[in-house]
Amino acid sequence: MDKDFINENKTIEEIKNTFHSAEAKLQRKNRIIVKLRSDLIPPFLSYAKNYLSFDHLAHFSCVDWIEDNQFELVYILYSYEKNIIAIVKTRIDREKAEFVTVKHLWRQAETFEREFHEMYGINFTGNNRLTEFILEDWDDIPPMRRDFDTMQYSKENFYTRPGREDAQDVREVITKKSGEKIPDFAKEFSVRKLK
Amino acid sequence: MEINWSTILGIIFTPIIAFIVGVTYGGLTRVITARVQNRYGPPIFQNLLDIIKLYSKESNINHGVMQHLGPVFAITASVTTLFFVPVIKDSTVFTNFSFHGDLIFLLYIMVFGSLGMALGAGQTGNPNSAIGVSRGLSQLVGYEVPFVMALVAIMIQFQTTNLNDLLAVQDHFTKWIIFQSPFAFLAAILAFLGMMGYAPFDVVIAPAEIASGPPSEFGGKYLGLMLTSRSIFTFAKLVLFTDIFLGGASDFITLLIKTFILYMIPVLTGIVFPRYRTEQSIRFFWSWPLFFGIIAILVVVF
Amino acid sequence: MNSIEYILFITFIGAGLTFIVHHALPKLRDTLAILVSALDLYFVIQAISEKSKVVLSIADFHLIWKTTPYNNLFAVLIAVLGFLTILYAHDFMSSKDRLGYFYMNFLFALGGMYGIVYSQDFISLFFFWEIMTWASFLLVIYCCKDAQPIGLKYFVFSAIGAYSLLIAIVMLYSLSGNLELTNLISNFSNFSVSNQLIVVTLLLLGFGVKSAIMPLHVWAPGAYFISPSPFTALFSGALSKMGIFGIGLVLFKFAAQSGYFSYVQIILAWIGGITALLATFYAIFQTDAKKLLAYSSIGQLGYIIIGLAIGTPLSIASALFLTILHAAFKAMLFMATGAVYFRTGTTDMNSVSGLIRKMPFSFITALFGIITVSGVPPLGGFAAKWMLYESLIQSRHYFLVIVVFAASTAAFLYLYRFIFSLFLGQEEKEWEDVKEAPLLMVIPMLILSAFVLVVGVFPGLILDPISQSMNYLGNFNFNYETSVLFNEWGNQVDMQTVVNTIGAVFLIVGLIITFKGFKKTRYVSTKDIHTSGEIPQENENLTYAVDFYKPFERAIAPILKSSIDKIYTGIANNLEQAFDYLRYVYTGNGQTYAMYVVFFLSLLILFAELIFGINL
Amino acid sequence: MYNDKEASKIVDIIKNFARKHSLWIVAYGTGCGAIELPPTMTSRYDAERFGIRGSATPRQADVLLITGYLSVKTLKRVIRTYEQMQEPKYVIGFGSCTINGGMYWDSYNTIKALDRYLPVDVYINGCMPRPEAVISGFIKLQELIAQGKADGAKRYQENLEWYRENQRKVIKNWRMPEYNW
Repeated sequence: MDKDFINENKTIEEIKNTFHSAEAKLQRKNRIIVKLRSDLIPPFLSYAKNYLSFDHLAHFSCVDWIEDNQFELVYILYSYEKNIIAIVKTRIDREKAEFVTVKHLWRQAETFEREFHEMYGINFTGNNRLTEFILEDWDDIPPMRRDFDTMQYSKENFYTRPGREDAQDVREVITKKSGEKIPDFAKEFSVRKLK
Repeated sequence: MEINWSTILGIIFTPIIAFIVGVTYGGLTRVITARVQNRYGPPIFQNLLDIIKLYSKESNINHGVMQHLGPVFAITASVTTLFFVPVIKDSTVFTNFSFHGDLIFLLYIMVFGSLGMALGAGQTGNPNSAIGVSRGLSQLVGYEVPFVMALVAIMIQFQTTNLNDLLAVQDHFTKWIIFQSPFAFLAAILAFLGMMGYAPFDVVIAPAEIASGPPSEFGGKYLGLMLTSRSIFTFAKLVLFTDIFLGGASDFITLLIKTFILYMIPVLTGIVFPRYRTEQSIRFFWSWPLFFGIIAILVVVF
Repeated sequence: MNSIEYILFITFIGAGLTFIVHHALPKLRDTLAILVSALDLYFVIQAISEKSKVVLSIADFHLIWKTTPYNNLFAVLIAVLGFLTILYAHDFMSSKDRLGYFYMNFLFALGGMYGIVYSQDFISLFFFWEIMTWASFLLVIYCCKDAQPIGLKYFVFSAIGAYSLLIAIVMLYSLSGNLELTNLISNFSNFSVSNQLIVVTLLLLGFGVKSAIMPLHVWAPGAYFISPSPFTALFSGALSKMGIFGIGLVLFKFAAQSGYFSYVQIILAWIGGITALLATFYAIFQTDAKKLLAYSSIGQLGYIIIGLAIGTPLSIASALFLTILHAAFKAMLFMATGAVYFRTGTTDMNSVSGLIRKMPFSFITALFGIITVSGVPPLGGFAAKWMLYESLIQSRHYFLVIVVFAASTAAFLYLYRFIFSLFLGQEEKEWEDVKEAPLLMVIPMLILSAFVLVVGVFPGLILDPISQSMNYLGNFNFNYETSVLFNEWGNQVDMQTVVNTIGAVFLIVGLIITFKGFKKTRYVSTKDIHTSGEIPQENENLTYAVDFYKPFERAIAPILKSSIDKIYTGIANNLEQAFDYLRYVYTGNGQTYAMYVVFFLSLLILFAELIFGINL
Repeated sequence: MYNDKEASKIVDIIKNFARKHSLWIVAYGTGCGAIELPPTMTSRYDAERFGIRGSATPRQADVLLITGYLSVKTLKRVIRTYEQMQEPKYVIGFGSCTINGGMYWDSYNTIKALDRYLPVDVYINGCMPRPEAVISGFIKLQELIAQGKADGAKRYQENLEWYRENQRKVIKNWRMPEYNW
């Protein structure tokens, strides 16, 4: 197996040699996962770009781990030279959501960071463009945080036309008509059950 | 003062006839376009309904005096053009003032409307209008040159600048100027494509790109007046071309047939062609039409 | 004393007095200048009926000033325009300093022009020519330090013109021993053909510089741009017409006698045509309103030169008609631009917009001006353009008429840009407090607007003096009525019918559209426009002004690849290398241009002396 | 002879006939309904038969099509577009999203009932309505116009305060020009 992933393993090896605290592992062909402490992210990304030839920030996303009281930032890098995708993950404090910008490495990071600022309320120091982006005049808590109750917000702010109180599950209606059975795993997600 | 009834009749009826014919031709264009695209298409009087609807709009806005007067300038130019073109050959009623003006006057009065319209569009302050005007005026320079070349060739050939004299020359269909001076006709008809503003030369009003360009801030009665003017102007231009190249018409049926055939040239071209960019259309007008124009003049000289 | 003496006396004394009273009595200074120009106007009109003549004998020379129909035409033009521009200058210049200097030079320029048009001998003509040139040069450099290189350019080209005039005059004197115009004209046919050609070429060169025909136009855009607006109006309206005055005189009094006249005509006509076309193209891409008008001015003078060069009665009539009209409409446009400058402090078309509601009278003036320039029917420009086209077609200048037509169609572009950028478009917050120009500035503009309107309906009013002066120039007769124009084939345009039709339709439709749904028609601001639902903020400027004719520029890019200015600079740079030692003599920025003078002079002397053996 | 009242009635009939048969739409392409319009306009369904035509700007248009869910941000622009149109003007709401929120019924940023914010003349249900449904909606609108019942603009004017209140409740930072007919 090792034979097949020479490049990947070599990269992992290099990362581990340079950043001892990094948890780097192979996920599958052409894909490695690196987990890092948040304070090591800027040097690591710089290192990945300049020495490991990860030239491209393919994606940048954020996950709200409300259970751990943390945000997870996921940088997805791609190396054209090695044909490897590196998924770099780090976690930051959810209460004091602040991180440093990486826009000096990849210009597109600026836009992602704007979005996270708006949707999660993360403040990226060094990014001076953290202004209103997609939402207009938003004054509630950032809507993509999991503690934001979108249903309740919608009920409070937007007029709901009467007639949908029963909130019928489409699947139920269809199965009732056609005589099909709902699989067990699907029942779990039914609206009625939530109630 | 002696009242000249035939003049008064002409003044009253010429614009009305022009409007009806122009509107019907406009509707016909839409039907033909629809048929070419394998559609059923709107009724033939659809444009008339559109115009009535626009006039019956209850509220209207303008951005100032020039926008208010812009469509008025346009219709003034159309109607004046019409009055100085002999609609029916040798008719006392429908010759109107054509003895009091000539081709060069017509060239200028035809621009009068565009200029007035451009001023109106300019005052709206809409950037799309200004872009449309910029394109329209640039294109105007493009197609006026071959058109003038064709006219100069004809004027020199027949030693006259008056349309009635040109009509008098073409007393038999073999003497129509389209046969006597075909290159002038070619140059003029290609310029005519640009003049009518159908595709491929419709970059001025490109609806999806610059929101219909100059008229983008016009609505209600102003737009209705513009469409009225456009209908009359279409007819006036068709009659002008018929008079110059196709020997005019001595009755209405002939006039309708000739103008319809002429009208189909830009319409059918417009259906099948996509749109030129401004500089491309200018370059087009300065290539083949200009070449035909030069040949037309050279033929006259030698 | 007769009227001409009064005119010259009053103007020059007045010029001196304004300078003297400048510090002591500033109020009196302006009044004095206006009074002088008004008296000039009175005496110019007086001189027409008086048929006055002045002869001064100094040594052997007779200095003669006399009225002829041709002179009167230009004199009235200068007087009217001089009066209106000085009236306009009263408020326009009120905040400037060194006004004594300004008015003195202004009046000197006026006096110079009166001298030029009335003089019947070459000595006084040259004398006044130099006064006019110097006065105008001093006004070009009036404004600021930036004017220095432009002034130098103007000076050098004026010097080239003046030297060619001088050499021509010297040649004429050596050939005939006389400098009176009437004598010279009658003697001219006795000269050898080559002498005739040299004299005519030199004279045309000398006068051509002032009228800025194409290879000699380099000074004009800058000089028109930098000089103060009231003077620019006079500069472009009257001063440049002195060149036309001279060219008309040279062509029909001298050149017409030579055997090569038809070649001179064709060359000059084509130079005029190319001037018109290229100047129009340059005007389209200017970003400053005054520069745009400057190029437009060059182009219009191109038409005039074509008209003169073609030499058929109709074409000369059109040229003289356009001369008068150009004085009116270019003064109107420069005055309107000046009014904008007076209120906003800039003439940059990219930064000013939407002044129509704030400066309605200036807008009307500008509108009348552009309609006249474009030659669209109801106003005066149409008659001029119509006569020019008809005469070109009838004299079988097929391709020239196309060039002229292309130029005048392309003129729509810059005219629209001019009025759109300054007066139409978005109303900006920056120019919210702009007011209409003062009354004394508005009055001259409206007088001229009324003039072009009247001339549009009744071109015959102007054609009367024109046909008289054409009879003076030669035996030119053409057919016209007060409001009807005829071409040589007998076709006509009846301006009365045209104006009636346009007016009637305009009024009827205008009234209908105004009163139909009058209550529910409302005015909205220029911020309330369709922008896909987006609401433009107060400080956002949505005017489409920068690179207004980019598509057109792309289309004609091959034509505009090299500008003439670049060619001159290229020559200058090459010369610089060749005559490197001259750098020790001439230091400073203007050295390269100054070099032309020397080069040009030596060339002329060599040319005349070596090849044709004329002893200078 | 007709008296004045009858004459004006005839004029009204002519006007309504013209309005009915000439509906220029400004399609505000929100949501997925915009994609139903090309087939509606082109060869297959050919809405031009009924005089329905696209227009480039709201100034020229008669009908405002809301083709799907409206986020609050878009709603502001839609209101602006509607107010820029010239009377008489009509609004057609497309699909269940405009009626009751549709599948976005619990979204934090989309409105759920269009008629609270703009006077809707005709709703077309479906998710999304097919071109046949769209055309039937237009025909319904034509019927209303012919009967003189399509008075959305008038309703908007009369109940402007109510509409404004609803709009202001949703649009937090209200920076709209006045609508003062």
